[in-house]
Formats: sequence, structure tokens, C-alpha cells
Amino acid sequence: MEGSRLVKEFTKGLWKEIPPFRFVLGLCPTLACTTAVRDGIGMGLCLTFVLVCSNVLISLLRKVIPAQVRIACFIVVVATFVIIVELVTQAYFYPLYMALGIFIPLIVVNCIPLGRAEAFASKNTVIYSLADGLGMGLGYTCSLTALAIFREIFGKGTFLYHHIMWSGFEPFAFLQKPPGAFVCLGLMLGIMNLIGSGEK
Amino acid sequence: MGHEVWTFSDYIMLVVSGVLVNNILLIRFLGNCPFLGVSKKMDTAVGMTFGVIFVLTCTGPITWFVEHYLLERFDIVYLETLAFILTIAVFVQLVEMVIKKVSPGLYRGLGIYLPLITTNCCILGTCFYNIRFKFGFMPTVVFSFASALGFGLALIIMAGIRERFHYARIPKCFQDTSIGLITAGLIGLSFFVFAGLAK
Amino acid sequence: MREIVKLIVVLTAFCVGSAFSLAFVKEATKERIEYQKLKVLVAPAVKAVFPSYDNDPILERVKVKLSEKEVINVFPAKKAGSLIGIAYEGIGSGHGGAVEVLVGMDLNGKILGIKVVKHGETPGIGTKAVESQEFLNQFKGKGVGSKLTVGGDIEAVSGATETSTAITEAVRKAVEMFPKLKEKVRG
Amino acid sequence: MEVLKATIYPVLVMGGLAAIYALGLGIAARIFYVYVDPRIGEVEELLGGANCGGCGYAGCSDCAAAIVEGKAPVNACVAVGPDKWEAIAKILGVSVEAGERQVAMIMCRGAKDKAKRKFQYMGIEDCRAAILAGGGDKECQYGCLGLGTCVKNCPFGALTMGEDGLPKVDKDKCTGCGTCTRVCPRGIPKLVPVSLKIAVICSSHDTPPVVKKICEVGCQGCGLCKKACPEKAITIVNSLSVVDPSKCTLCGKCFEKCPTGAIQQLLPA
Repeated sequence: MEGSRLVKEFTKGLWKEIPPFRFVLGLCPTLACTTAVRDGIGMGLCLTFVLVCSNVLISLLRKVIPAQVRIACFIVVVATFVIIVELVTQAYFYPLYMALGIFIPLIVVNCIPLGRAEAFASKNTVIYSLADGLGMGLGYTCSLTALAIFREIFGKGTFLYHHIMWSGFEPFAFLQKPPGAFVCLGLMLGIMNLIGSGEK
Repeated sequence: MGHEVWTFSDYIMLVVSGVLVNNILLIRFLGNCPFLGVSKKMDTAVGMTFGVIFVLTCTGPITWFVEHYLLERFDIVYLETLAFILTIAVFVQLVEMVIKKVSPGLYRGLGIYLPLITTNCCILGTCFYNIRFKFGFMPTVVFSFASALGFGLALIIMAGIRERFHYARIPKCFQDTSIGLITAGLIGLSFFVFAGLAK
Repeated sequence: MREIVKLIVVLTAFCVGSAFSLAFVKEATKERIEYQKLKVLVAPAVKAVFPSYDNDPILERVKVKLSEKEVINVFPAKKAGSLIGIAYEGIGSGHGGAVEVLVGMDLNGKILGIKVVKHGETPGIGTKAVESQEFLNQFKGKGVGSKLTVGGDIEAVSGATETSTAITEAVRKAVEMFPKLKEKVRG
Repeated sequence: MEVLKATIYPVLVMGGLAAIYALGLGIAARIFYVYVDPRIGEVEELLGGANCGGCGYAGCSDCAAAIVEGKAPVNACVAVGPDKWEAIAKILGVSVEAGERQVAMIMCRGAKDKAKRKFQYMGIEDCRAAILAGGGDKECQYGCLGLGTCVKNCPFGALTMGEDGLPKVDKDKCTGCGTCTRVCPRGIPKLVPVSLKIAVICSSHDTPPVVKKICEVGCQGCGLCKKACPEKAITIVNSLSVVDPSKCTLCGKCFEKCPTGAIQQLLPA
């Protein structure tokens, strides 16, 4: 029973409530950081780290935080982990840090960590919060990666910066541009809905 | 953008750049969650626009002061994220309280959008940009205002289009958010016309 | 009143805790971050100014204190363990702000090569001087004792006089520092 | 020791910043304190939460405030049932005035095969759009266009489009919020008490010859029902018969006389 709930909390983030498709939150990095596969995966993992850590800490402190100032406290906790991620990527993955730029500090206002803190971690025990955070984070990473694979291969003709398309391939540059990101995400969302509706 | 002296035409270019060329929503990708969330109806879109313009024009300069007179002074710029988000959250809550007391009518129109604005990344993002572009005080004020205006412009255009979706036959799987995103892409494409108008 | 006190205590406690732990993380990553930044910004330039070396000049950088406020990074190039030259930055003022030039010197005070690291010159005009290998090669072989002035021993790139002057100024300043730095790095 | 030294400024500055902010908020909360009746929140929890606007207020929280202030009746929110009204009344310490639950009823029987069409409409699937194209494709200018604007807009999913091209109301799901009456360009769905036994299911004010020509099932306003009624419960208003439910005894005489079956006894829900 215990184990099955744990599995459920983990897997719901991977398909049933996969952000940002089923759960339209955290769109800005989804659009901005998916021009290359490396950036997509990097962004996803940064967010996963912040989400897991903040979920665990908030769930540990949930009895201590007074209700009136809980949002402010959540923000401080999330911001702390965001700065840690910022410093660590800067120290060990500098090119990634340069590519993601302003979007690493902006994880703090990405609705996913705050939303999960409010909706889940503040009401559940540590172990479930951990599963929830990990599932949601990995789900987000998968979405970003999928979008990035599509945009990088067709928009640039490369995969992880290696040319993989045939030599005469003309990259579909629109996909690399901001409007291409919107259209691409919209189409993917539509296809997800189509698959999802077939399941019912 | 390391100008020493800012002339009037520089400011005009900055506004053009903020509103049209580098539109914060469509080109810089900031503030997309509320963009899709509140663009279903025109009146909510207008309410949100005014909320963002007000909050951003105030928090831009405030965070500028925090950065230059507090964080830089004590050499703790790495705490920027924490200090900024705290400042914005507190400011928004303060404004909410003041409006509630002083003008209940305004509160009913604008108040419900204020809590949403705290987590609107276009606010925090623009504050970061002000610092990264090494703006002085006045450019900060102007750029913050222009960004908010750009946000509002895109939001209101979007709301106008989305109200028409009622009358369109959209395939079921594309309804709502999906078609919203594609529309946003097409609006973004039209904003490319302005590229080259200003830096 | 009790409400206010509670509010202050909780929020302050959270912020203090956060700042405290972040300061530790910052201290732990400080060295790495500086190294990474230099590696991305300066390493290609170091490669350009020295003909050959086999160490990691970025990792072995030496911080030299010029005055109370000015600290300069000096990158030593070594071959088979022995010092063959040092590289460091000189700064000149160009049309669009400071122009930073990395200058590679051998131990006798001769310039091995120079490379512009950072500038804000107008694309297509000032950048002509930044990119012209012919212009930059003029500095090779000159060094301590050379005049290093535009119109003197250096010929400006036509159409980019201001930038050429700024680069020359940066190199001149760097060369002037050489004797002082050489001692510090050796000792 | 070095490391500890590096923590001094961050801790002092951030701690100070937080303390000042918290103090500011605390003081502001005191200066700008607005008394909010805690009952408003409680009442709002009990309301529908669909912000349907059926109560005539800007939203559920607005309605809750009006109920607590006594400007709106306890049963102002039609979207929730009597048990919720009682709960609200309990919070306020008053009793519920008896108000019957209302449901929507589609006042047209002009199904696809029963009412004539002027032309074939192939435009946008929305009644409001169809009205703009020559006033709709039905000959009858009062009849249901059957493009489902009410169905799409029902916040509770109580309406479905039937095979015959007329919307059907699920009385269990319908909350009587009135959204359908507002969105319908012809105002065909009407709110009626759930216990209503008799109704004239037609909205046409056309004269008898006109109705006869264009619709098999409409009320022509011929007046046969009026003559048949022993209780004088029926009147003809603008070529449409109207039943006064308080006088009607459900004797059934009118049903027999009606040439089109527009006047009907309603089956118990």
C-alpha cells in the first residue's frame, strides 16, 4: 500500500500530470531553453534539483512555518536552492550557465517549485514529497528534452552539436526563432491531447 | 548599451526596443504563464496589464537601489535573486494592503491580479535585465515601463484574438492552450517586422 | 503586536539561514567560478599569444597586487616545467569604452603576440583593427624599450584609427608594467 | 575562520533586509487594516465557485460579500442546492426563505424535421454567428437554431445536443444559473421551477397562419386551449398561449384540444 502510493506520486509527474503539457506551468524556460538538446536537459535537471530540495525541506518544515507568511518562506527556500544551482553551474558547467543565462535565476518564479510547495509539500510527508518532486522534475526534463530534440534536429540539423542530417539539408530556421518555439509547443500539446483522448 | 550620457532619442529608442523589437513576452519569453492564463477574456487582460505596468515601473527602480546601494556595496551580488524576489513579494503585498484600504473599487478591479504578479517572471526578469544591461537610474525606470507596456500590448492583442475562438471550429485536441500557443507564435512572427527598428 | 514579532522572527530566521548557507556555497565555489570564467574568456587569447606551451596558464595564474586596489592576473606559460613567458592584460580607452588586450611577453621583455579580449567598438569599423592579423602582428618582436605609438613604430588600420590607438595604448601600458611583474612572478 | 568571516555580511544584510521588510509589512497591515467579516470567506467556500454570474454579482466572492451584508438573499446562489443554503443560513444565523430550485427548459420543439429552413447554413457553428447571417437558417424567427451555443457555454455540463437538433437539459446537473438564457441570441432556454407540471413549449409570437406554414409543432396562438380550460388559467399573449400554473388543475382538457401539441403536461423529473 505504502509502496504503491509512492510509485503513484512518482509516476503521475511522468505522464498523467506531466508539466508543462498537462499542467500548464513553467512555460518560459520551456520556450526559451529548448533551442539545443543540451540546454533543455540542463534546464530540466536544474529545475529537478531545486524542486526536489525545496519539496523535501518544506515538507520537513511544514509544521514550523506559520500559515500567514508561508508564501514568503517558500520563496526564500526556493530562492536559496536556485542560488546554489546558479553557483554550481557557474563553477562546473560554465558554457551551460552562459547559454541558460537569466533563466537560471528565474527558476525562482517558475510556478512549478512554488506550486508544488503550496499544493503538495506543505501537506505531505517527506518521502512522498521527494517522490512527487522527483517525478515532476523528471517529467519536466523529458518534456524539455523532447521539444529540444525536435527543435535542434530540424532547426539546426544537429544533435548535441554534432551534425547528423544529410549534407544538403537546409535547416528549418523558423524553429530556432522565438515564434517557432510557441508553434512547436502548441503542436506538441495538441498531439499529446490526441493521444490522451484516445486512451480514455 | 554602455552609454554614459543618455539623450532624449536614446530613451525613445529604448521604449521602441522594449515594446516592439524585444517584446518581453514574444521575443524574450518572459511572463508566459499569465500570458496564457488571463488572455481568455478582454477585461481580465486589461486588469492584468495595468497591474503589471504599475508593479514593474515601481519594482524596477527599487531593485536597482537594492542592487547598487546594498548588494554591490557589501560585495554579495550573488544573493541578487533572493533579495530581488523578496523585495518584489513584499512590495506587491504592501500595495495590495494599501489599495484595499484606500480604494476598494480599484481593489475589486485590480486586487485579484496582484498575488499573481509576484510570480510573474517578467517582473523579476526585467529587474535582472536592468542590472545586466548596466542601466543607470533613469534608463531603468524607462526600460521597466516599456517592458510592462510591451507585455500589456501582447496580452491585449492575444485576448482580442482568443475571444474570437468561440466562433471558430478548432479540432478538439487543439482547443484552449494548444491553439493559444500557436497563435502566440504567429503574433510573435508579426513582431519580427520591427526587428532592426532599434537595437 | 505579537503577530508582527512573529512575522519578523520567522522571515528573518529564514533569510539568515539562507544567507548563511549560501555564503558557504559561495566560498566553496569561488575558485572554480573564477577559473571557469577566465577559461572561457581568456584561454583562447592565451593560446593565440604564445606559440607553444604545455601547462595550464589559467590554473597556474598568479595574482599580483599593483597597488592597494589594483590586482592583476598574470598567466605564466611553461614548457617542460620552465617558465618561457608571461601573459597579462593591458587596458586602453577606445570609442566604445575600455579595450582589454592580452599581451604575451617572453622573459626578455619582447612581445610574443597580442590579442584583444574585450571591447565595445563599432562593428564593421573599429572591429577592423581588432580582427586584422596584419595590424596585430606589427607588435611582435617589439617590447621593453620600443616607442609603441601610432604613427611612430605602429601603423594604424585605415578607417579604424581610434581603435588602433586604443589597442596600442593598451599594449604600451602592459609593456611598461613588465619589469615589475616579472620579478613578482619569478619570486 | 576565513569562511565564517565571509558569512558575516550576507547574514547581516539579508537578515536586516528581511527584518525591515517584515516590520514594514507588519506595520502596514496594522495601518491599512480593513475589517473583513470572516463569515464572507466561510460563505464563499459554500458557493458554487464557477463564477457563473447567475446571481447577478461580479463573481462568487462578490456574491458572498453581498449575502453576508444582507444585500442578497441566502439563496442568491442558484448554482448550489438547498442544503448549502441552509449551511449559509446557519453561518448568518437566519432561516432560508423557501425558494424553489429552478432549472432550464428549452422553449422550442422545432426539431430538424419539424421546422422549415430558409437555406442551408454552413458557417461558424455558433448560434450568435448564425443570427448575423440573414437572421438564422430557420423560417421561424423565434425558434432554436440548434448550433449549441448554450451547450458549449453551460458551466456545469447539463446541456447536450440531441439528435433532433434541439438541446436537452439534464435536470440533475442543471443548477439554474441562467448562463444559457444569457448566451442564447433568442433567449429560448428559460428558467422554470423544477416542479412545474405544465408548459407551452414554444417561443413564437407569429400569427396562426404564419406558424401553420413554417412549423408543425409550434403554438399558433389559435386560442383553442383557452376556450377549453375550465379554470381560465390560460391567456393568449401576442399569439402565444401562457398558462398560469397557480390556477391550473392539470385537468388535461387543453392537451386534447391543441392542434400541434405545443401545450404539454411535463413528466415528473
